Amino acid sequence: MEPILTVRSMDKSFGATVALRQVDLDVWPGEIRGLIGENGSGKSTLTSIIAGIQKADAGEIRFHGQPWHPASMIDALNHGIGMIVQETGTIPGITVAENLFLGESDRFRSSLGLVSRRAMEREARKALDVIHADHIRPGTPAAMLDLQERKLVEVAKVMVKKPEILVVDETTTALSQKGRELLYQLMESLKKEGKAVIFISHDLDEIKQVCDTLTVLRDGRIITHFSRENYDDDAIKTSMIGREMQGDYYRADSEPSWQEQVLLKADRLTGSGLHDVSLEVRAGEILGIGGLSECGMHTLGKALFGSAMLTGGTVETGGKAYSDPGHATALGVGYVSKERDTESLCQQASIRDNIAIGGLKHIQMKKLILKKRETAYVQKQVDALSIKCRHMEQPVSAMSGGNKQKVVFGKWLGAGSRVLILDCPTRGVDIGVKQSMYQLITKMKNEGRAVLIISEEMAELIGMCDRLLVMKDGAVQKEFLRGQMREAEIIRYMI
Amino acid sequence: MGKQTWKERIPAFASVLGLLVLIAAYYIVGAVRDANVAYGLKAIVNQSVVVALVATGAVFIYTLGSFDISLGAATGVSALLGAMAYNATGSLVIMFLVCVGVAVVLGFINSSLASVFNLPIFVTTVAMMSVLSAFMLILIGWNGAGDTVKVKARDVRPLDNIPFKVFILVSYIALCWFIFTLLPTGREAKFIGGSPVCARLSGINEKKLGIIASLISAVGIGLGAFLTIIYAPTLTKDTASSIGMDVIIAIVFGGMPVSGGPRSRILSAVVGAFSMGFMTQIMSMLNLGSGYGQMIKAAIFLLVVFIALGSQRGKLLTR
Amino acid sequence: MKKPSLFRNLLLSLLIPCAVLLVLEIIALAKGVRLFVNADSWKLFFRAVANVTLTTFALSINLDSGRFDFSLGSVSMLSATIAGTLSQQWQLGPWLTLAAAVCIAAGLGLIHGGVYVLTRIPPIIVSLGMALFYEGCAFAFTGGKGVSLVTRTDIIGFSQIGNYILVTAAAVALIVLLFDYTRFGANYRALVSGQKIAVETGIREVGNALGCYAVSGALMGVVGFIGMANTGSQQMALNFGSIGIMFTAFLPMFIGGWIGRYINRRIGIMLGAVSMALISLAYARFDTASSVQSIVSALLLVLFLIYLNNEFAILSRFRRKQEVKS
Amino acid sequence: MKNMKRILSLALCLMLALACIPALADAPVKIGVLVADATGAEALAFRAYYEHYIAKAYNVEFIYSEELNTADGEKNAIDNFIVNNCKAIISFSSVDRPAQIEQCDAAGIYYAVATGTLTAEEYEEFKDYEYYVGAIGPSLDTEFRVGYDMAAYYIDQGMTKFGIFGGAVPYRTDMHIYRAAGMLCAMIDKGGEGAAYQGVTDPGAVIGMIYGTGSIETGKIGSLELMAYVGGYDFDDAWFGKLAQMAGTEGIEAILTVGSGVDVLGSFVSGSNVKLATVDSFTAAMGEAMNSGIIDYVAGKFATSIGPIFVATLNAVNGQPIRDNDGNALALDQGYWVATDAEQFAQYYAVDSSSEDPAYSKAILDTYVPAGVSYDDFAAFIAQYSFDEIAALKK
Repeated sequence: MEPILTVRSMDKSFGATVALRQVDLDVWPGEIRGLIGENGSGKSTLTSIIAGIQKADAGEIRFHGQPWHPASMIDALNHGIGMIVQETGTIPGITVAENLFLGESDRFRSSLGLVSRRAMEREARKALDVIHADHIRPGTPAAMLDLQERKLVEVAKVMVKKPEILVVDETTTALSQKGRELLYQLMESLKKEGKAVIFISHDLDEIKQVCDTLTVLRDGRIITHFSRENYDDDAIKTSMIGREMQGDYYRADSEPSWQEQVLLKADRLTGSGLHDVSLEVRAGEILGIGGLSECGMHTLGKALFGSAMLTGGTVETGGKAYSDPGHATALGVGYVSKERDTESLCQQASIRDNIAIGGLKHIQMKKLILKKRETAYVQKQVDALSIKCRHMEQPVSAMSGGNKQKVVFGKWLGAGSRVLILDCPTRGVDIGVKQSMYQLITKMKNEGRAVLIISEEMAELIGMCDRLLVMKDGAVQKEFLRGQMREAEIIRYMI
Repeated sequence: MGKQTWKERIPAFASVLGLLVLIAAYYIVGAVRDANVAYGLKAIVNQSVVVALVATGAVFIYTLGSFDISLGAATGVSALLGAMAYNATGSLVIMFLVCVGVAVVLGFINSSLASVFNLPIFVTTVAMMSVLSAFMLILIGWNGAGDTVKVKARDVRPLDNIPFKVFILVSYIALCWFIFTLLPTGREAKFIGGSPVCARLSGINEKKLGIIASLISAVGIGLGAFLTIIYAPTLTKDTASSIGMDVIIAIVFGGMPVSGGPRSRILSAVVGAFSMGFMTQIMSMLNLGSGYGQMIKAAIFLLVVFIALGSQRGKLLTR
Repeated sequence: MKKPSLFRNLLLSLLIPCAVLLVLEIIALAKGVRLFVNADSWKLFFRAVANVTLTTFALSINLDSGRFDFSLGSVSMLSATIAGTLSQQWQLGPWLTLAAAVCIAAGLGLIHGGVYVLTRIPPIIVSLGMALFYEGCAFAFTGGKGVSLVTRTDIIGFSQIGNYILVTAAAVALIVLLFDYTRFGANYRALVSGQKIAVETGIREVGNALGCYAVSGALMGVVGFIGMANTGSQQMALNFGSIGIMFTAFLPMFIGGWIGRYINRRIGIMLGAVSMALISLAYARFDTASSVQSIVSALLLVLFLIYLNNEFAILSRFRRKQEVKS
Repeated sequence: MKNMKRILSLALCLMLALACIPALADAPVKIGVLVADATGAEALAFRAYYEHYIAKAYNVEFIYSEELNTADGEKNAIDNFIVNNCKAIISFSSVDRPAQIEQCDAAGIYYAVATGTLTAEEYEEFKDYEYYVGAIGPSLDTEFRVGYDMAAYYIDQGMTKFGIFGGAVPYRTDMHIYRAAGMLCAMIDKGGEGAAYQGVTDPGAVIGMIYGTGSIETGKIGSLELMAYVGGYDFDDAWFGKLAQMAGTEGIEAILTVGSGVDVLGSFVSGSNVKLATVDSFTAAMGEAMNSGIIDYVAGKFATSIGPIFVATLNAVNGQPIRDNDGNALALDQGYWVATDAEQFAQYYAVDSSSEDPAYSKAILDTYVPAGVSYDDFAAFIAQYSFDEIAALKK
């Protein structure tokens, strides 16, 4: 048997950063190949080159034995390799049908040379039916779909071309259980047809469940391969981070604990999809919020920081109510957004600026911000969180996801926030950094801060929280205490 | 931890280098064309000081990522009212206060309108510009002395000297630099310009900053208006009308991104204003005629921006 | 989701122009003036519709993609200047002159776009530079004299209601077709709201941007020609004297955006332009002083924007009041 | 590094380009020219005469300012001229003449006014300034007269229904207000019993009224009627609409414009019976408009009318200033040429636009260049400004 795809000696760098070096890879018919590695290890770069989004600097790709030089993503897709990208791959301002046939409107030209929308929507219907997404209408603007529906549109867009190789890059984080099942089914059927899937995920459990073989990348190199028979968590993690993991992954203790003092109190929050949500977080407590991605928990996070449009309810910390982020910040509440790149960081700004902005009050001496004090302040956070950088003037845009998240943590920890609202704090963060984040969150608990974790990862919630609130349709369904959390039961309240 | 290499710092100084090149060119052209170079330096200070003042203040507005096109008209209205106040009272102090006061009131109206009603500042200022230009015409009508509003030249002449102007400019720049660098205001403004959402979620009050920026910029406008009267005490409906565009050009020339954000710098304004001053002198020494002169000016402008942009070019087209 | 009826959409689309007409007619009645009194009024109205519609298209094509364009006025001026000069030299008729102006303007737009994609300077800055450059070109080209075609009865004769309607209709039709029913348009709309994704998918952004600048230029060529044919002359402007025309396009653009919820956005822009043309006509008929005009126009712009940006709050307050009443 | 290279190469290019500008062996006398208008037909005709005739005939170089409309602009421009070592400045810009004179006097360069004149008080203040050469051009009285004559021309033909285009009247520009006032006063004088403009008949009062409102009211003036008025230079749809409306006013017979009549109204009167009169200059385009009957009456400053002020300035630079008999600066009035038919226009145009032998040719001007030219001779020369008188001089 011949591999469908072979990659030989591929190199790629972005400026001074080497993303891939001398990568070799074979993809065989009928296999689901997992790619795993820390952020910046080169997974996305490798697959995006295969899928025609970027060009390699050196090396060779052969597809079915022929040299493979796709001109673009659409070109690659038309010739048999399709990719579902990590970020949102739909364009909000155009319809579902137009998204499905992006760059291919020529196909629907009528005799007059004009693009026929009707023909396009008819085709789109068919494409959506292929993946059983019956509820999505081709004429709807993509902006009106939710995250999951949009992902499904992307899936349809790729699947309608019947690709020989399907690349799935971190797609499942945006999907609910039902959406995931659908995707897995599609992957299985491709496998049965003798086609191949390249699957990228941070979720080790998921990747183990889905993939037949696993390829580990680190620092732009292929480190090793695992086949299903010899999957071993520790071995995989060790090869990913290049050293053995020290200490606990999640919290070590298994009993719930907190102090008396209530640090965050929300009373009957209503509006923007929330219905009568009340909660309390005490000092030294880690409160988890779980649910499906559209259950309202992300809105709740914003609402607790005073930045959601509410029609009713109050939020207070230390007995003082607040309703805007400025006030919240002043009262010692910090918020880490799920949308890290756009909402928690200013991309063009330096590490220094991003960390210092939260703590200007602390840096000021007689109202003045002196560079020396600022440097010391930032340096303290950089050291405490071991943020990897050449110098603090580096813009954060060039950093990896995990490092970026550390900068965000640094901003709030430096500011001395007593209450931290963390929305998907480990989203897109690799295992090594994840572990240090969990250790950090545990440390915050021990320091007597109130931590609220909103997460779509069940394992993380179970592993970290003292108490877990499960949400559905904008309301709290059920409360679990540490030690009583059972995944199956939790999921029952979610759906 | 490492330090920034000098290479990484170059883009920040490209505009200063540009100014140095222009200065060199000025001396060379001056020598070839047998010009009075020393007098020219004085002229450049005189001609650039108002733009430098207004532009320095405007850096705050630009840093926020917004854009004010009514700066010129605001300067004009402030100057007209200042001059009328002087004619009514005979007091330079009152003229000064009216200039700054009117500018501050206008800035406050502009920014609070924008913040109360969530308007995009640019469009608000487009409307403001046409209202203010119309208002200037009305003021001249009220003044009832032909097509101008005049202050007696000899009354203001004692102040029309370079040391006084440089003193005002340097003090204002120092004030702005102080606010921009040593107070949280500047940091917060840069953050808003870089990412408004992140700024809001970091607890920064965008509306408050918008008003503060407008007020700081208004002080620059008021000072600019005051110096305009001092320099040329006969005001017309067109007084200061070119300042709005000059300020944009100066700020860009000075190496600041028009979209504001973290790479904003206070000194951009003054560097840009003086670059323009030198360029104007060079053009006038070359005596090229209006059309060709303007074409070359445009070409140099684009060239300088192109160079200052350095290597910050991505795969996507800039927006 | 229920599909809103076509009738309701049409009604809402016509709401603004009709309301404007109604208000103006009431003022006219109070003043004892008639809005449409003779052929001149109709001519003014349709010329304004043509000018504003085309200018607003030209502005919004690039502005929707985040590309500010200060050079619109200079493109219209320079293209009219060159076309007018050619017309004098070769005695071109009005339609040929118009064609020349359109081609030249498209070329100027293309050059502008070319400078932008080559240098990657932010578009607003490029447009400032190009505005200065084109003003300088026009001045140098005619030695500052501009163009006088006042004796060319054929060119002046272009200023007919029929021609204005023809030009406007043709432009609206072409723009709707181009942006809603061609590959160029599909790619354009994709780039507007999803630049990165579209480029990664393989849509050629550079070509599309150049196309936008060329189309925007071509439209300004028409505007330039209409202006020149109207007065029989093309005046020169220096030092950004030409940028004013851009500001006239903001209000119709916002109105067009609002109407665009109910009907094709580009037809919305035309209806916005109709509203503006009515207002221009009213200024002329009521003999409004130009300073009053500027102030009223600015107020209208601000008021409409206040409504747009606070629509949700305003509407919900309004609804609440109704609930209280009932 | 790349940036450095770019900047250095830019600098080198600039320097090379500059080195290519030839340094002239016999350096000409540099004269700065302040202009308030860079694009008007009249301004361009003036500029062509200086740059294409005078600069060649005499060893001088003219440096033009940009279009000026503010006092600080004027001041900047004069500074630039001083930097350029100009020996004299001829001014067509009038925002703040006293300031211009003071500035030039302080810098020790000669200053002359080429259009318009100083007010009486201003003249008193500056007449003995060493570096103030003087002014030769139409006084405001002459401007008033131009408007008056224009209106009278049509009233005398029996026309009774008029429109006025007021140009810069809303901006309160003196020249245009005086011309417009002249038109109104002609109507008052010839409007028969009880003719008055807004209840006043005295020219001073009419002028004051226009200054007050920045506009002109329509209505009956005795037996005559001012049916329509438009002012300003808005160049927007409404403004063009107002102009078209004026041209289309039922029964209107003639439209009198204080300036740029053909540019703003030509197309609207084209093909109608409405007569159009303007104050402008003698250009080819205007000639065509005259031929085709679009324009009917042109009062114009002839392009070479600025020859004498050049001579006076040159003499001052050469150390032989022409001062009046009391040693004061010049203040001489100069009028317009008026063409009322195509033939006359063609005649004027031929002489005025010639770059070989213009109206004020070197031969004529040279008479007044040598040392010891008497003030009286020079004044007499200026007074003979009409077309026929100059033609006689040429012979």
